[in-house]
Amino acid sequence: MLRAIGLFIVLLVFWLLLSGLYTPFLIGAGVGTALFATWFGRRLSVVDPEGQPFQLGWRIFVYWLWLAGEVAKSSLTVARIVLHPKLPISPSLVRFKASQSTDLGRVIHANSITLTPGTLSIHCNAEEFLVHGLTREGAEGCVNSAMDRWVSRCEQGR
Amino acid sequence: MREDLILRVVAKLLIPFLVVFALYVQFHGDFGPGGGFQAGTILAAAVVFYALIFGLDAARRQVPERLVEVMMAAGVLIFAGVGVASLLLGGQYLDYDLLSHDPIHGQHRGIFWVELGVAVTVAGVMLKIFYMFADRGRLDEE
Amino acid sequence: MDGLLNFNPTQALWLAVVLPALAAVAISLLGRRPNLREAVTLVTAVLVLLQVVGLLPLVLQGHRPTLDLFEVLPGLNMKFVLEPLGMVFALVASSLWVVSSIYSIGYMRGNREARQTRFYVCFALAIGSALGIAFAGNFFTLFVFYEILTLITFPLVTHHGTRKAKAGGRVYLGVLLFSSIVLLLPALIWTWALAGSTDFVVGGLLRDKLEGPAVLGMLALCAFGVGKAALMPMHRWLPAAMVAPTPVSALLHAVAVVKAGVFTVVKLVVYLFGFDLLRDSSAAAALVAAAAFTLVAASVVAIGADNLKRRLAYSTISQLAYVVLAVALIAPFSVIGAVLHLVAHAFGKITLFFAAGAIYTAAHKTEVSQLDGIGRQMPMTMTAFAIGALSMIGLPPAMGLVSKWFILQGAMASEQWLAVAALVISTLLGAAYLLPIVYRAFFRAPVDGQGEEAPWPMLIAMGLSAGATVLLFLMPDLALQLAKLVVG
Amino acid sequence: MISLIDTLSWVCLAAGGLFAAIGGLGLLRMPDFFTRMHAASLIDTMGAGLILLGLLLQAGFGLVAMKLLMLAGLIFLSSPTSTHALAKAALAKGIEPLLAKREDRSSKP
Amino acid sequence: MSPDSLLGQWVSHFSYFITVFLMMAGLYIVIARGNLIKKLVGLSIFQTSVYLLYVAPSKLLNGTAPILSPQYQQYSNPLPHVLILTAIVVGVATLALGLALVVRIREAYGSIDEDEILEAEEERRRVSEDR
Amino acid sequence: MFAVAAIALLVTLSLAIARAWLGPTVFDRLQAANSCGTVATLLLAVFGFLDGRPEFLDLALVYGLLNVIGTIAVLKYFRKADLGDSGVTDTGSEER
Amino acid sequence: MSLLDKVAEHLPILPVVLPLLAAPLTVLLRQRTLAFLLTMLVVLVSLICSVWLLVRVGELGVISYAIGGWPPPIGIEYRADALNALVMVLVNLIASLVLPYSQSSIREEISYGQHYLYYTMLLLCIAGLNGICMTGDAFNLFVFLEISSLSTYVLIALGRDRRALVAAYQYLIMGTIGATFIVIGVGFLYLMTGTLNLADMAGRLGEAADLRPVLAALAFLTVGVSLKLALFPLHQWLPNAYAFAPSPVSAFLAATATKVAVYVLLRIYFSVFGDARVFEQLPMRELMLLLALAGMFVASAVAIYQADLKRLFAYSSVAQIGYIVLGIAFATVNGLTASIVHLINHGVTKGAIFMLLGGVALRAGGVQMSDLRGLASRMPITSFAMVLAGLSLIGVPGTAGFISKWYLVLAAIETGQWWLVFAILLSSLLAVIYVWRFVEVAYLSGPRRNEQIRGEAPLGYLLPSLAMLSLALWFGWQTEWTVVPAKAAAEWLLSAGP
Ligand code: NA
Ligand code: NA
Repeated sequence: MLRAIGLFIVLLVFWLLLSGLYTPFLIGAGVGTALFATWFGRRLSVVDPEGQPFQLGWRIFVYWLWLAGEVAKSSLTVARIVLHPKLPISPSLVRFKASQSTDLGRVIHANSITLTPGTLSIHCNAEEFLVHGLTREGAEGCVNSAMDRWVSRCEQGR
Repeated sequence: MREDLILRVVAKLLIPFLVVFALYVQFHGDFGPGGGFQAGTILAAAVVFYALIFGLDAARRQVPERLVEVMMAAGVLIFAGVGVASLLLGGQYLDYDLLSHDPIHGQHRGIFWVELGVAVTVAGVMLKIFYMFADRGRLDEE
Repeated sequence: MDGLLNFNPTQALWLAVVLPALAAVAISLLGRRPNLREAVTLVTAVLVLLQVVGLLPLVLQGHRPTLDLFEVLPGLNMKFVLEPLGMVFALVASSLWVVSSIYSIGYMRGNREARQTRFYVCFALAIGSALGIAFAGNFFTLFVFYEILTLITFPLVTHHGTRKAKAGGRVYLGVLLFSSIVLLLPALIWTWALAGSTDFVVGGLLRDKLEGPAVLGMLALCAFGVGKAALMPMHRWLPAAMVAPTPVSALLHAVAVVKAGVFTVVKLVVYLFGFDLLRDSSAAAALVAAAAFTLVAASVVAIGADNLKRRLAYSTISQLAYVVLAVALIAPFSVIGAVLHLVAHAFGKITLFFAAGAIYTAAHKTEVSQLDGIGRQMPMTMTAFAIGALSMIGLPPAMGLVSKWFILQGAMASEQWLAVAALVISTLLGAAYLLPIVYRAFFRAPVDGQGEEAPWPMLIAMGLSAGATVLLFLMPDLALQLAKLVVG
Repeated sequence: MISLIDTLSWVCLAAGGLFAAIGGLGLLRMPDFFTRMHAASLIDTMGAGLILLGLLLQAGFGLVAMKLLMLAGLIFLSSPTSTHALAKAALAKGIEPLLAKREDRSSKP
Repeated sequence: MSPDSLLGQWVSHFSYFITVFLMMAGLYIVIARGNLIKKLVGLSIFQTSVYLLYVAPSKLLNGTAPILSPQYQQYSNPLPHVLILTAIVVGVATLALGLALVVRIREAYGSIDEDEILEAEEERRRVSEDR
Repeated sequence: MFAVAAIALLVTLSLAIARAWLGPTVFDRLQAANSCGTVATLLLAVFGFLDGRPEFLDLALVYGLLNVIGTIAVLKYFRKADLGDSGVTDTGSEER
Repeated sequence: MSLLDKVAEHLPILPVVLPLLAAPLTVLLRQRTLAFLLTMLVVLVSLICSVWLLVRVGELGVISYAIGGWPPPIGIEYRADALNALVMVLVNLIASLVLPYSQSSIREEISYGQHYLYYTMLLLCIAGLNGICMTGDAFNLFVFLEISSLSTYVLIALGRDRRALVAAYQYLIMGTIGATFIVIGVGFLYLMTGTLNLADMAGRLGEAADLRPVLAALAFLTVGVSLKLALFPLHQWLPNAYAFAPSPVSAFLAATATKVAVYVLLRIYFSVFGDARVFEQLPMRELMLLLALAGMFVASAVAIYQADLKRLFAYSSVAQIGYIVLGIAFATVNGLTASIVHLINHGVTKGAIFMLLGGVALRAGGVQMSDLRGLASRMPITSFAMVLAGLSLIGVPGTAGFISKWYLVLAAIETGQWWLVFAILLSSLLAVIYVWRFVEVAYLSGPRRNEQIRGEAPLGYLLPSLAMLSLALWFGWQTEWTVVPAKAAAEWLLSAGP
């Protein structure tokens, strides 16, 4: 229930940000909408810790900043490769076991890998991650990475 | 695809926002035409997204096909009904001015209902088409 | 005779056309009861004849009973007007319907033909539309009934349903529809465009509305457009239609179809163009030439034909050309001759076809070369045949002489020597293709034993038509009177 | 001050466009499906990110900025998701990734 | 003329070329491809090109639908939005219907290739004639 | 300056279309289409600024949302010829 | 103001709105009889409205109706004139005859669960067609065109034969290309004139200095509309669509869909661009003449060789469209009268033919020529009715087809084009041939009783078909309802240009 209320509030804020018009009618509509969306979400059973990861805490925002830096760095690398006349790639696959304990954590981890140019996650589950890298270095860099640690820390809400 | 965790988590995350976004477009559409269509599409997309990830049967349970059909029909009825209402009030077809004492307000009200009708219909039609497809594919497999 | 059934003249006009249609309905309903069905046919035929005859005095007195039915487009209406020429054709058609009904009963039963009900229905409708043509008060009405006649006779032509019958039917329909749709219809529409109406007018509807080569164009459209008049090259349908049962051939050749054709030509020349218009242009001469060519060419072909019906068919083509030629001469005498020849040919040719059918029914012979001595087996039939043949050639004591005499008079009067020559030559040719048959029949020894005469209804019919041919030779007054009225 | 923000924004826009174009080029140049996905990544991340940042700077603080942020959030959430789905599907359908041999030490710049 | 508007013009021309290119490409796919779905894709491209024609900033359509602008009290010309949106609706509906048909065709024929379908019909016709 | 970004995006779009054209596999095309979607989303945003019509952002959002759902739908269709599958048997490798 | 006066004011909109409103209701009702009754009611009311409207247009001239009370050219305007009111009467008339026929025929041809869908789509189609007629807005016209087209695709796909699916698909592709061309054309016009209101557009086009975009618009619109009206050689979608659709759908489409497209062409040519521009500055007349003649001859010739009667008559439709377009190419009062009259006459004739064929298909299990030997003895009424309808197709006097041909030939004679007179009439002889193929099969083949054919079609089939047929015959005699309004429409068109 608490989660539903949280969702409701988030959605209402979302509405208000979108709307920008604060007439009584539209605010009322916003409340109605948020209520409806929450109800609908519950009906579809998407209101749970996976869908509304409030447990992650503030650290996730810091992680995003860090991730942005990582993305920028690897973007430059990939751009250089694309522009290099010889196309110096060494595509590789690596398998490893990530340290996250929840599906949500694994998802954040996998998506972060994919978001970073030069690497992409193909499979991810409790047992194993399968990652494709544009270069061998990039791919191997995913094993026991700083990213892995970051996500695990966020996951535990620390 | 339910046990593809990435898709599952992303879907759970996105769906409520999709619904709000749909209704945002709907409610802000009366400052300009067209909101209803987008709203309907997005609303339908939310359900389609759900069905893609959690399966057609689950989607059908929560949003039954009969409801979808009623939505299609009801939307058109709302849309055309507004026009008829203006006819009954003695104006031209879709003459919103007559829907309220204040013409501007009347127009707002008229457009609002028309857009609502559009949204409901569009959502219904999109879902109907989706169900039809998904169903066909299923028959195909057997 | 006036008011025989206590109808006023316009109602009588209407009735004469509608009665056959009603009869057709009755016949189709009585399909399971042959006797009643045929009784209806006969009774209707007689009633229609009486209706028509009842109108005769009026026409002779100068009345022109008129019946305006309805308007399809402005100036384009369905309209009946009874004038002398139409009267002649109506009399011929309705009287021959009686005769040929009697004959048909004998023939159809004698040959155990299938689909007899359909036959009688179509037959009745054909007569109805022939009367419609006769009474047509304008080009449009004429055209409508002309087309109906084409369509309604199609099932008759293809009666047997064999491959050959279907092929014949295709040619029949092909030529007649081609000519009427591609040529006659434009003439009709053109007329309407020019005159704003299609009414037949004494002196010619188009008198002041056409000139120069357009007259020739319109005349060509009309003369060749009336495919039923069988002016070469529109004659192909006639021999093709020989696949039909003999009463049908009789109907086609004598009663309705070809008569409708030449009647139409005469009517168009008289009431659409008018003598003045044609006389002022060279168009008529061209038509004379075309008719003369058909006249001679068809006779030549007839000589070479061994199949009796085929020979008669070409004879018909030739005889029709007489009528067209006669009217194209535009001399008063020749036009009278044309009207008379219409009658003469009707009675003469129907007699010939009746005889041919009788021979087929009794002896199952179809070729001229098989007819040696048949006159001894079937004396009555062949006598009738001989009378018909004399009329065709133009020898006494048959009406053909009268009509040909008038035509020749007209040709000489207008100094159209080409026409005179054609008439003379074709008369000789006519003798050449008809007389040998009579000779064979009576003066050669029969090939195979003896046969017997045709069924009595056929004999009665033949007797009536042959008798009429002779009678009309002896007393041509009535026909002549009507013909003179046409010329005015 | 305004011109600084403008300059920054223009730099972002230009750089974003450049990254996007490089990504597009990579889409063409890369030898197989999986390597092409990495190139596409450039469009979705740096391309989209910088362009949206550039627009954000133009928009100033306000609702338009919020929307740009939402757009960015959407792209950053959806793009890895669909990339992942595509890659997984391709592998499942038997598209073999082109892999560098162990010995092949590509010349690193 | 400022460089931005010059560039803007260039962009508008460029998008015009893209429009024509898409149009041609779409039509080509519709005509040349045997795969029924590909044809539909081509058709959609063809239609989309038309939306581009309408939205291309060549001042073909001006005026704005003020979704976000509270300053509008009276309505500006709402035409462009309506037109494109309507065309999109129509396009989507067409595509959806087309795909639905393709799905059913696949059920009926076991193929979505035009040539194979024609062949199947030809085959059936032959069989029925032999009978 | 928006125009520069717009041009760059249009160039990207052309390149992506070229890839979609070249294929060779359906996944290449899908990838290209997905990139086209992203570029189109960005284009909408940029055009909005270029033309002074920031409400294009709403369109961009819609487009972006539909892009991802569309990609997943098409993918699912190609993999299973069935959009309605609940995914219980979806282990990936056994289908062909 | 009495109630009737009030209704009279809204006549232009009612035949569009009522079916549009009823379509969703049929979905909600779902039950087939209720859906039928609702549809029937709506169609009858629409018919009454459209006839009434036609009468009012005759009295008052062009009637303008502003949607939403916004005056044109800002708002969407509906405009009733002598031409479109007439076409709308045709649409609703045909619909009101096809509907009772549907009630019995879809029971045989469409699976039970889809019956309501049939009525929904039919209503949408009617709404679309009526909308095309009434709207005075170019883009609105496109929308209605697509509403009717999309519902048509569904209706065709409801056919039982799997080939119906392919036919619907092909039609969808071709139709959408056509529609897109139309949108492009409209876009050009909008670019040129800044308005979408057709009447307004006409006025502003008159002032247009640059001709090239105008001509481009004209070209796109011509191609687009020609696709929709199946002008040879853009007709490929038509034969299969007509052949494999359920019979009431074939009948309805054959009688209305292409006809309404013809109306659109007339509208674009004469009241938007103006005949002077279309026919004097461009070789449009020659082009249309050529295509019309090619259609008349080639399609008729192809029809002759069809083994399937529905396909035969579908090709015949392509040929008949040739006549209609030929009339347009004359661009004279009589030529246009011919087109408009033929639009009506051919509509009812083909409608009757396809309705009758539905009965034949039901009883004989198909309409393959080879299966129909001796049809006349088993289905005498149907066969005879087919013959009569065939005669109308040929243009025999006493049938509707005769009147159309009359005016067409008249137009040719008037303009002194005798070769065209003969061409028109020769091509109608080709119609004789294909009609006669039916006659020979039905009447002249197989004397034995054909046990494959299970007797006369049920009354539910027969009566509406005969009603339609009697219209085709009635219009051959009574031209007050066809020629008079058609002529008025033709005169209006020629005077309506900019
Ligand atoms: Na990546
Ligand atoms: Na992406």
